[in-house]
Amino acid sequence: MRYTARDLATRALRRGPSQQETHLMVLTPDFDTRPVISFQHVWKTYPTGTEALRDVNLVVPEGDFVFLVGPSGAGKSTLVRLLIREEKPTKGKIFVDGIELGRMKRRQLPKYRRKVGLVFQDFKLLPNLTVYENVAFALRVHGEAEHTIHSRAAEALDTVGLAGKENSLPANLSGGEQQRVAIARALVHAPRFIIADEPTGNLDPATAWEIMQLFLRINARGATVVMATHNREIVDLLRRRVVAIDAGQVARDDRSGRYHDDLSKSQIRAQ
Amino acid sequence: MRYTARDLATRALRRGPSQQETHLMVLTPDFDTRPVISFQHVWKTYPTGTEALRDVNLVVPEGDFVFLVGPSGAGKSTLVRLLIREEKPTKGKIFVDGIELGRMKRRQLPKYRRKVGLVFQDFKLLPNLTVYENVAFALRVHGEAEHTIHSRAAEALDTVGLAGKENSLPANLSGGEQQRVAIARALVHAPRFIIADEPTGNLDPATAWEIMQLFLRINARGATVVMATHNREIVDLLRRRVVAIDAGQVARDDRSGRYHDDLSKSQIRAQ
Amino acid sequence: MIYRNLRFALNSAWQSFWRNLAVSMAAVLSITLILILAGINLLVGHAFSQVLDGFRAKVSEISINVADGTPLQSVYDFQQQLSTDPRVSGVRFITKDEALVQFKADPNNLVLAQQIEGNPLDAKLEVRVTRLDDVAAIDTLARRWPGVDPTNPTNYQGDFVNRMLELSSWLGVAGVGLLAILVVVSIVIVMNTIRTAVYHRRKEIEVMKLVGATEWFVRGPFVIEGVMTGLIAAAFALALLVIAYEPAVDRFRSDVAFIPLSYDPAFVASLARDLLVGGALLGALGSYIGVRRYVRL
Amino acid sequence: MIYRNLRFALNSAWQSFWRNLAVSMAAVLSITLILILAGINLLVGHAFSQVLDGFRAKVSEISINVADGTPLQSVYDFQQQLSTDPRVSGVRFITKDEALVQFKADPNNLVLAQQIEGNPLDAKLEVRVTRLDDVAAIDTLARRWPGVDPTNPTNYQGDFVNRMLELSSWLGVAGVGLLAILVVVSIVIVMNTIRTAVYHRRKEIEVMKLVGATEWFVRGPFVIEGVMTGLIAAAFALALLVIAYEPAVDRFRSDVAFIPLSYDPAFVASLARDLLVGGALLGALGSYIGVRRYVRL
Ligand SMILES: Nc1ncnc2c1ncn2[C@@H]1O[C@H](COP(=O)(O)OP(=O)(O)OP(=O)(O)O)[C@@H](O)[C@H]1O
Ligand SMILES: Nc1ncnc2c1ncn2[C@@H]1O[C@H](COP(=O)(O)OP(=O)(O)OP(=O)(O)O)[C@@H](O)[C@H]1O
Ligand SMILES: [Mg+2]
Ligand SMILES: [Mg+2]
Repeated sequence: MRYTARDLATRALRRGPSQQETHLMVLTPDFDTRPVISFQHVWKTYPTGTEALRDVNLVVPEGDFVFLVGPSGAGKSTLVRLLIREEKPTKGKIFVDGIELGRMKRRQLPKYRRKVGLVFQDFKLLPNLTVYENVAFALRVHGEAEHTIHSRAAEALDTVGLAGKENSLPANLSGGEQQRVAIARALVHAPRFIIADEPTGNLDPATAWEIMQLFLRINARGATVVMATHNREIVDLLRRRVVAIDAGQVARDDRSGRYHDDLSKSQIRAQ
Repeated sequence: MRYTARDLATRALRRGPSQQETHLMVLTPDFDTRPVISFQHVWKTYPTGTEALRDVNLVVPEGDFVFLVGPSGAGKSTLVRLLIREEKPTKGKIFVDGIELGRMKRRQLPKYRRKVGLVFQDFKLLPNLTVYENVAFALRVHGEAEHTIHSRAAEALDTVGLAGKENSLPANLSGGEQQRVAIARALVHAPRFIIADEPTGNLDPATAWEIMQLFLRINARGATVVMATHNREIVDLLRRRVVAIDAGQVARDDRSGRYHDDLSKSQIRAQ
Repeated sequence: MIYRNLRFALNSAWQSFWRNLAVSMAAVLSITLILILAGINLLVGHAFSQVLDGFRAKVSEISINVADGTPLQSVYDFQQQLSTDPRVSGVRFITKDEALVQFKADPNNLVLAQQIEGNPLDAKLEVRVTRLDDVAAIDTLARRWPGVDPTNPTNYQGDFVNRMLELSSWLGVAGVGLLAILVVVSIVIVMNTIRTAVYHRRKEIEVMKLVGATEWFVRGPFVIEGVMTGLIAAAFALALLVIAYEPAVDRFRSDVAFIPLSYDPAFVASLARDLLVGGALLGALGSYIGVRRYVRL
Repeated sequence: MIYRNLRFALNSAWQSFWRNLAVSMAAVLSITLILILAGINLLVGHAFSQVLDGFRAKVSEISINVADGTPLQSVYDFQQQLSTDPRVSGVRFITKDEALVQFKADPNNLVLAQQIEGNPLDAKLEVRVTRLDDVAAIDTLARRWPGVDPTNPTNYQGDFVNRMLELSSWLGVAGVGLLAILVVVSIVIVMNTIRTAVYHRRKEIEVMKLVGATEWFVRGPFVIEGVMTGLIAAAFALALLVIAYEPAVDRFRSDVAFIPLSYDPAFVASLARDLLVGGALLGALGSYIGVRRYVRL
């Protein structure tokens, strides 16, 4: 099922807000209908021969909130890596903000990436920098002034619940704490796009839920969010757009979806 | 609430098997009452000053299956690190199999660790070895013959669903695949203890469930399993022993527990 | 903004240096040793040129023995001819009597002097030649002069001087060759040290780029760290050389008295400049080359 | 079991070498360059000792000029005295006529030879002294002999030989010093290279230990990798030196003809042995020291 920008425009109207969603709905913005991300017949084959993505088509309008779900090894992280041009597609085109990523000059790349807030599945913190410096780094590449950096980094760390750990090195943090540093770094410069790969994998449900609130709030302020996740509870609770990837293909694209479509879900439960 | 070995002996009788648990009960062994792991007033303060564990007491009988739960940064991984003597306790004693870990000679350590199967929160795969070699490594340190190594490693990889990825390097795997390699490595030598830190954090629910079945099967064959996890669904479904850690202390120890005790659970849901 | 980036680069180079102290000290040690070798090379070169200057001055004097009975006018004419020759910087005439006095004054000749009857010694012309290469030509000129003593015409040992010239030019070439090898070795080793360090930090570099850092933003700290490493190594090397320079010269002078090696404090300043500049350049170049490959996006 | 572990260590050293090719080649290159320097040192030392042997033979000959009119019997007696002296290995008498023939045969003396009337040259005794150190004593002996020509007693240049002796002993000391520095430098550099590599693999080492590997199980592959690196480097260095040895000797001989340097194929075998053993030891020691610190449990 293809998902078009027009669908989105009428989304708020069509969906009857459930009880649980009421307080979230307040934060949900009206959608601009301009598609900011679009995948056109994208294939990705790794040098090892693995076909990670096969003919993926996907349109994400500005301000959308997309969950990428799917089994381990389906190709979710690959899709994310293409989106930030860590990898180039083997075939097909990817447009972000009207620019084709494959045609982007090497020199433009840093500028592009600064517009994006990234959370990686393996955190990718700088091991030689403290927690504070890791978060501040995302502001330094913007050339922000020292006092701006200081106040914004401190605020971001406070938001993810890491006030007091500023001077620790990543190696001296628990898994969940490292993940929260990665999230703080992605959010600190208020990016227009947030691309998060499994941001709650190492968090307990309560912390995970708090972090999700944060993503929703930033989305409400207009940022587009693409998030790969295995957290069934959160996906099922939020009822946002769900794109299911399976064996490198888009298997499902629901406007207000669940983690499993109803058929497969019952199968899993029956195991 | 303290949990004693005697409690365990009567466990199978007292618990009325729910419908969901029926097929699992078949695998549950009778418990030996000998305590194989015991923490006695254990404190751990890191050089940075963080008090990660404070006066932890814990007894695990042979063949038990223990979930360690608790918020991010509570001290679960620290407890695991003490158990494999990656760290030494600041105060208190830890006995495993009748040996006090603090008194163990440096030369005995490799032998001790070979009895244990370990899954780390950050995988800790050897980046220069292929998937197959990573799993085989756990057998090589035992000095197994090449053909034994080959057949057992292949079998373990097949079990976690990675047949076909034998010759990939860890860097070329998805997050969930890396986690499964770590699990295969921990299980391949059929260890007497399995200590797993967040083994399903990067897995989709279906794969996570399969992996859990594997742990249960090995536990049924007599291995003692200690597993730190944030996976509420699995913990609530299996109804095994749950030890909740909070701010470095044992907050709860339920014989047939859930992820949250009933009070806090309702609080979370209400958020 | 440039100022901010520079300050950040300085800060983070400094921190990285201290946080990876094991690797940093390894690099410092390697570069120190190489710079010590280079410094020794410079010092020996300097001493060699000092000594060679003295040697040239000595060997570029020849004395022409005048046959007994040569008319004095003929000797003066020849002396005149030599002193107007552009290759000659000075000529001195020593009479038979003066020569005898000189001979008797030499304690080596004590026994012989008593046996001498009359004056068997020749008068001689002592000629100072400007360029060592021209000594042979002057010698030939002297041997063609009719007034020369045929049995013992000059004290010029053509063979010996020619050999010295051959050898010293070969030693010069070999010295330059050795210096070139040393320079290549040091650059390669510094590059390797830093490339190894960078290779193992390539993940970090990758992360920086993923967060949106430009190439120079990533490179800056590495290059500055290289310069820092080079300067620290140069300082160590310099300290050791300066401490060892004077005692070594003294020792050499007392052992090999005839070579007029002298302690030259002025040279220390030029050595310091060379080593510090060399260390900084070596460090900067090494890290730039080392980091370049991984910084490409 | 030991066999299995060894095979595993070999395998994994081999794989690690190829997988970290950048780092491996960096190490190989550094060690190669150092071994080339060491090899040059050995070759030059060998050539130097060849040449020095020739030089000693030459300088340890002195000729004693016999005054005209000395009775032949006196000369024979002195010759007899010298040849029974244990310090002397041979004495030859050259008459005035023979001396004149020799003098005229030298093309340098062409012009002079025509001016000579009669025979102004001395007869001489050519003495070969066994040990260079004894030449001075023989010279003194000769100067005390009444039959010596007082104006020009011997061709012994005491100063020159003494200086040469001083200088060559100093050069010997300096050469040993340089070799020592070179050895220290190379060990430090190899250790650093490998320690840097190991430092960055300390996480890996930690993981191996967590999985239950013993210290030697972890160390083995690193030490073997070090030996491999050293051997490969030695092979490269050896190849280059062997290729360059003969042309360099030829070139030197044509430029500096008087020094009897010769190509010595037998020396190549001993060079090969030294370099290969040296490379392997260097690699093994370097990695052992490099890895030791991190392998401790
Ligand atoms: N090596 C270390 N040095 C210093 N402090 C540490 C170190 N490792 C962990 N800590 C601190 O100790 C506390 C407990 O950490 P631990 O890793 O045990 O938490 P955890 O329960 O495993 O959390 P998570 O669920 O996020 O993995 C945290 O506050 C953490 O910052
Ligand atoms: N760098 C790489 N080189 C080669 N193959 C790769 C690489 N990265 C991923 N793959 C393969 O591509 C496929 C898709 O990987 P990807 O990381 O996109 O999965 P994923 O959906 O993110 O899985 P997970 O939920 O486990 O993180 C997998 O089969 C994986 O083995
Ligand atoms: Mg992934
Ligand atoms: Mg943990």
